[in-house]
Amino acid sequence: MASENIYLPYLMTVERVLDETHDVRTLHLRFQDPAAAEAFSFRAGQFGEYSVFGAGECTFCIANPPTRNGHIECTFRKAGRVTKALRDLEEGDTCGFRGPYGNTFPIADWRGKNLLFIAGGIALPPMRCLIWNCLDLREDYRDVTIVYGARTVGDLVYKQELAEWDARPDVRLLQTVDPGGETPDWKGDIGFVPTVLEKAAPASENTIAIVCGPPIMLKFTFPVLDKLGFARSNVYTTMENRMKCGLGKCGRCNIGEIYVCKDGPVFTAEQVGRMPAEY
Amino acid sequence: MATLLTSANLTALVGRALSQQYRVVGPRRDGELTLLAPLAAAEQLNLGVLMARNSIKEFFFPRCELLFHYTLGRGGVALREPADFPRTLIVGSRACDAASLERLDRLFGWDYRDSFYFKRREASTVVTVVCDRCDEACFCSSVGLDPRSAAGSDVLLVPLAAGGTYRVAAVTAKGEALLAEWADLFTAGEPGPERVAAPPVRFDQARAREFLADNFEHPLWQEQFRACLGCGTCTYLCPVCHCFDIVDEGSLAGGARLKNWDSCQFALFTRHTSGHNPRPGQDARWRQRLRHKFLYYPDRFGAAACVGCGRCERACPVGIGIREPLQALAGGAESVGGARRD
Amino acid sequence: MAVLDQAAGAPAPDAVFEPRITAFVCNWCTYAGADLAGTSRLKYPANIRVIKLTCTGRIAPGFILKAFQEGADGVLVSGCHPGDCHYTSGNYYARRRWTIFRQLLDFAGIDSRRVQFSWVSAAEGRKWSELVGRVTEDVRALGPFSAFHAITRSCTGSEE
Amino acid sequence: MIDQLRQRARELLETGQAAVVIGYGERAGDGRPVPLFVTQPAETARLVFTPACVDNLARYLTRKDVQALGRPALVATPPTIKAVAVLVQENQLAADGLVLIGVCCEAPGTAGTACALLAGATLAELEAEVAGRLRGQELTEAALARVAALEAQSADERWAFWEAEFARCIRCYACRQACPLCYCEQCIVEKNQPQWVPSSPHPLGNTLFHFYRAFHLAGRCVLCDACAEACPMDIPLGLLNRKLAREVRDNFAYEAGYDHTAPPAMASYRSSDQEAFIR
Repeated sequence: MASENIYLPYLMTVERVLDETHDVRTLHLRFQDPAAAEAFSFRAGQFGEYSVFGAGECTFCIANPPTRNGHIECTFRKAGRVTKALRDLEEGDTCGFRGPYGNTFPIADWRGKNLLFIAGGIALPPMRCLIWNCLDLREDYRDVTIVYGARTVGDLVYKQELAEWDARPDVRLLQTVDPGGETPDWKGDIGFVPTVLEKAAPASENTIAIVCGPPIMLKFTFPVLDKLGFARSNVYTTMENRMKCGLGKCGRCNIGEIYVCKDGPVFTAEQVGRMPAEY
Repeated sequence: MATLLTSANLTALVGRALSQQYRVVGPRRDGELTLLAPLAAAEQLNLGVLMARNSIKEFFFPRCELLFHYTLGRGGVALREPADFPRTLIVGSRACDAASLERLDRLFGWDYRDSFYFKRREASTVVTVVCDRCDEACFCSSVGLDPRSAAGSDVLLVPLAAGGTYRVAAVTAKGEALLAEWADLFTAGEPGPERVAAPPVRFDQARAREFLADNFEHPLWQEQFRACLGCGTCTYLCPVCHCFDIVDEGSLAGGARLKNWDSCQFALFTRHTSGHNPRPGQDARWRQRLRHKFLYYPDRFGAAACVGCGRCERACPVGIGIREPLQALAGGAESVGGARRD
Repeated sequence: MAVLDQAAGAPAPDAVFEPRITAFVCNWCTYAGADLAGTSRLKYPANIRVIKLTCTGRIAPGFILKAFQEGADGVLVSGCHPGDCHYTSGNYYARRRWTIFRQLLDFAGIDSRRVQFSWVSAAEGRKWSELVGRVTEDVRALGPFSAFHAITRSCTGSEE
Repeated sequence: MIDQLRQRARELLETGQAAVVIGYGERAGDGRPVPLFVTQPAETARLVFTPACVDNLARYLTRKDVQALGRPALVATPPTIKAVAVLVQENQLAADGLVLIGVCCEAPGTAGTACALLAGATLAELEAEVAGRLRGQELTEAALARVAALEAQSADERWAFWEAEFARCIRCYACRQACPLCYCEQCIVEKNQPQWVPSSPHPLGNTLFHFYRAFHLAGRCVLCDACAEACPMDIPLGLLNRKLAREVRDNFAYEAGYDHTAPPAMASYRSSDQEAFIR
């Protein structure tokens, strides 16, 4: 950015609007300034501040992989004032984007290993960036397993991509919905993510697990991974505390001495275990 | 020989600065209340009050700062950035106030640089008047400072026992430039004895730190802070508290994005949209406030996020500050070396 | 509130001052009265933008403040005569609220003529048209509500 | 007097009539009166009551963390009793859900004046006692002198006066937090869909906030001045409160805090209410 104003967003054009579920939507955003698009790069795990002028900013991970750069995708659930305004955007409208911020998944270090992705509900979007990133570099990794759960079948996001991953011989996809959330023709599992994970019992040998979900899911999933023999240093997650600046200034996302926006959002379960219980 | 400045010449200096289009900020009395505020006339400078209610941070990190304007039109969105960072002379800050700037520099400057803060820093000259007295709430000496600490100041004015005159010490190049600009107001002379306050040490910072580090869970968090009302007075008057919110205001046609003070003492500060709140009660919020100031901030930025000005304690509606809780949690200075109270 | 956004467009500097007035009216009496004024071809100034609510009991004082914030120079609030409320007593509660709220505004230095209250029944098309005329003239005489608009603009800098 | 107070508190805790006594204690070091929560009979010796004890402790009765301590006994000054009456009247408390230890002193805030326990035990009895002491004394000509002086000015002068006063507001919400009657789970200033009150401490946000605050207390304010005492910027909130209290009294013959069984002024009406201002 030419300006030294670190709070000044890039102007983005909404290029495409995709409904994932009744309340989850994906936006494809293109940089209005070609030079900015050219200069922009990011890595899996990073996040940004998305804004609707007049409504404010909110924080999400970048949902598309860096291997498919040049634009930004974000997937969000309509929950508050800004996400409602984002949802009201139509193709051709302008919004703002600041980023990329935060640290990244160390995917280069994972070469030659098995990857186990575990996500719940609206937490698949931050994982999707990473999954595609790794699938686009498929030969670098060995077995790829994805465990994804949502409250109901209707709440599963990226249905088309789930089908795509399901169809791939080099990906094992386990889908589950909470009890009561199934439909008559539901083919996947029924049960909470930690339960399904424990039942599937993926091998921990030479495997990196990446877990993404609400705080409560993390609290139940880590012990299952312990039981399966994963070292906590081989388990990664991305934290989501309330954030405003994304720049390590506003003091909101802190967990103990950690700035989630600067030191994270990517942490190992080992690091999370050392944090005070304030997430 | 030393450089001296009489009170009358200090007033004259303020008058000249005003006439040269400086924004001059100093303690200004309005009834019972003394605030650091822009002065309209040199006579408004009032150095008779120990400590203004508000802190100096307001002139570097305003309570409501414009980040940019936006206008929505047919051609899309246009952004316009503010350009007004007035040349400012601050007269009558205290050593604690000035030290807070040096602390804030670290936060606003690490990694990403907050240009708003630093443009205001660059445009400002800070003339600190060393305290000749202190009160019950003062505790700068407990956090490694004292009334003569020069950090953050450009010029120090040290009151002389004889009264009516200050010994002048330029701390920075900016300070020297100020002395040179109005050289005729300063005189050379024998300073004589100085009159500088010596606030007692009220708690042991190292022990406070140790308590905070060791006692994330402790019944005292609830007991000590149950009376806390959950307002933002302490954080907003604190010269080092720096948390903020970013909000948009305006209509479909245009508006602004603003950076506003926010407070870790507010329930909403950390609450997720889902309703989950990582710090659900005032006990957790106070623990964060104290650990942030005396543990996290020193670890990351090398100094406590507290300068001992005592504003929190003077203004708290229910009499909570920093000094008393730390004495209660970690033992006061009088009990340093004695048995721990926990 | 699209209507308010419309009303918020700033006037050209040299134009004759045309006050912008927001009216909050109840559905059952005053709105019907205003409708009658229309179908009866009664003329009244076009300065008014009508916002219809179920009952005067629903008209929170915040609506009035919001109207000023969005650029209104005056506000008119109107509903059913006492005893005629479609919901029996909504207008009685509203009346107490208005009694105090207008005192608050007055004490804060807002001229009482900027916020006016009335009862207009479904049969009083003529009263409505005359009322709008009088309120418009009152507010025209007061001039633009610069004091309030100034504090609104000073915040977002939306002076253009 | 203080012995009687401590004795009473001790009995209440020992007999289990109260689980916590909310009263006044002294801050270590300088003896400033501060709120004190006593749960152990032995700790009742820390209770004090002096003319300097003016905080309205009814503030704590609606706080969930305080309610979690169990049935409270409240050291209640006359304004505190009035606040309890309004809380009961508004169904925020049950009259038999707490014990009141009525206290008063001849001249609150004036050191050295005599303090005493009030005789009444029930809310109704204490209300009557408080009415005997305060009713007719709060909105006297002398108490309203500053209100009257402002009213005598022009509208423009009044606007300028409040503009200057509100300009100092830093939106710390000490006024709201200290008020025994500001118990809303979510304050209107924290609602953002729509944003009725800008959260920013700028002229518009401050003006609207103070309008809302004052109006929400119309017919409810017990004139304890907790808000004004709490304000670090010395904004004369008592002026707004007194002005509206006088209007409520003059228009509806109602004064808040003297009868917890009466219908609240702003939630009731008389068909005969005057309406000279309605066209």
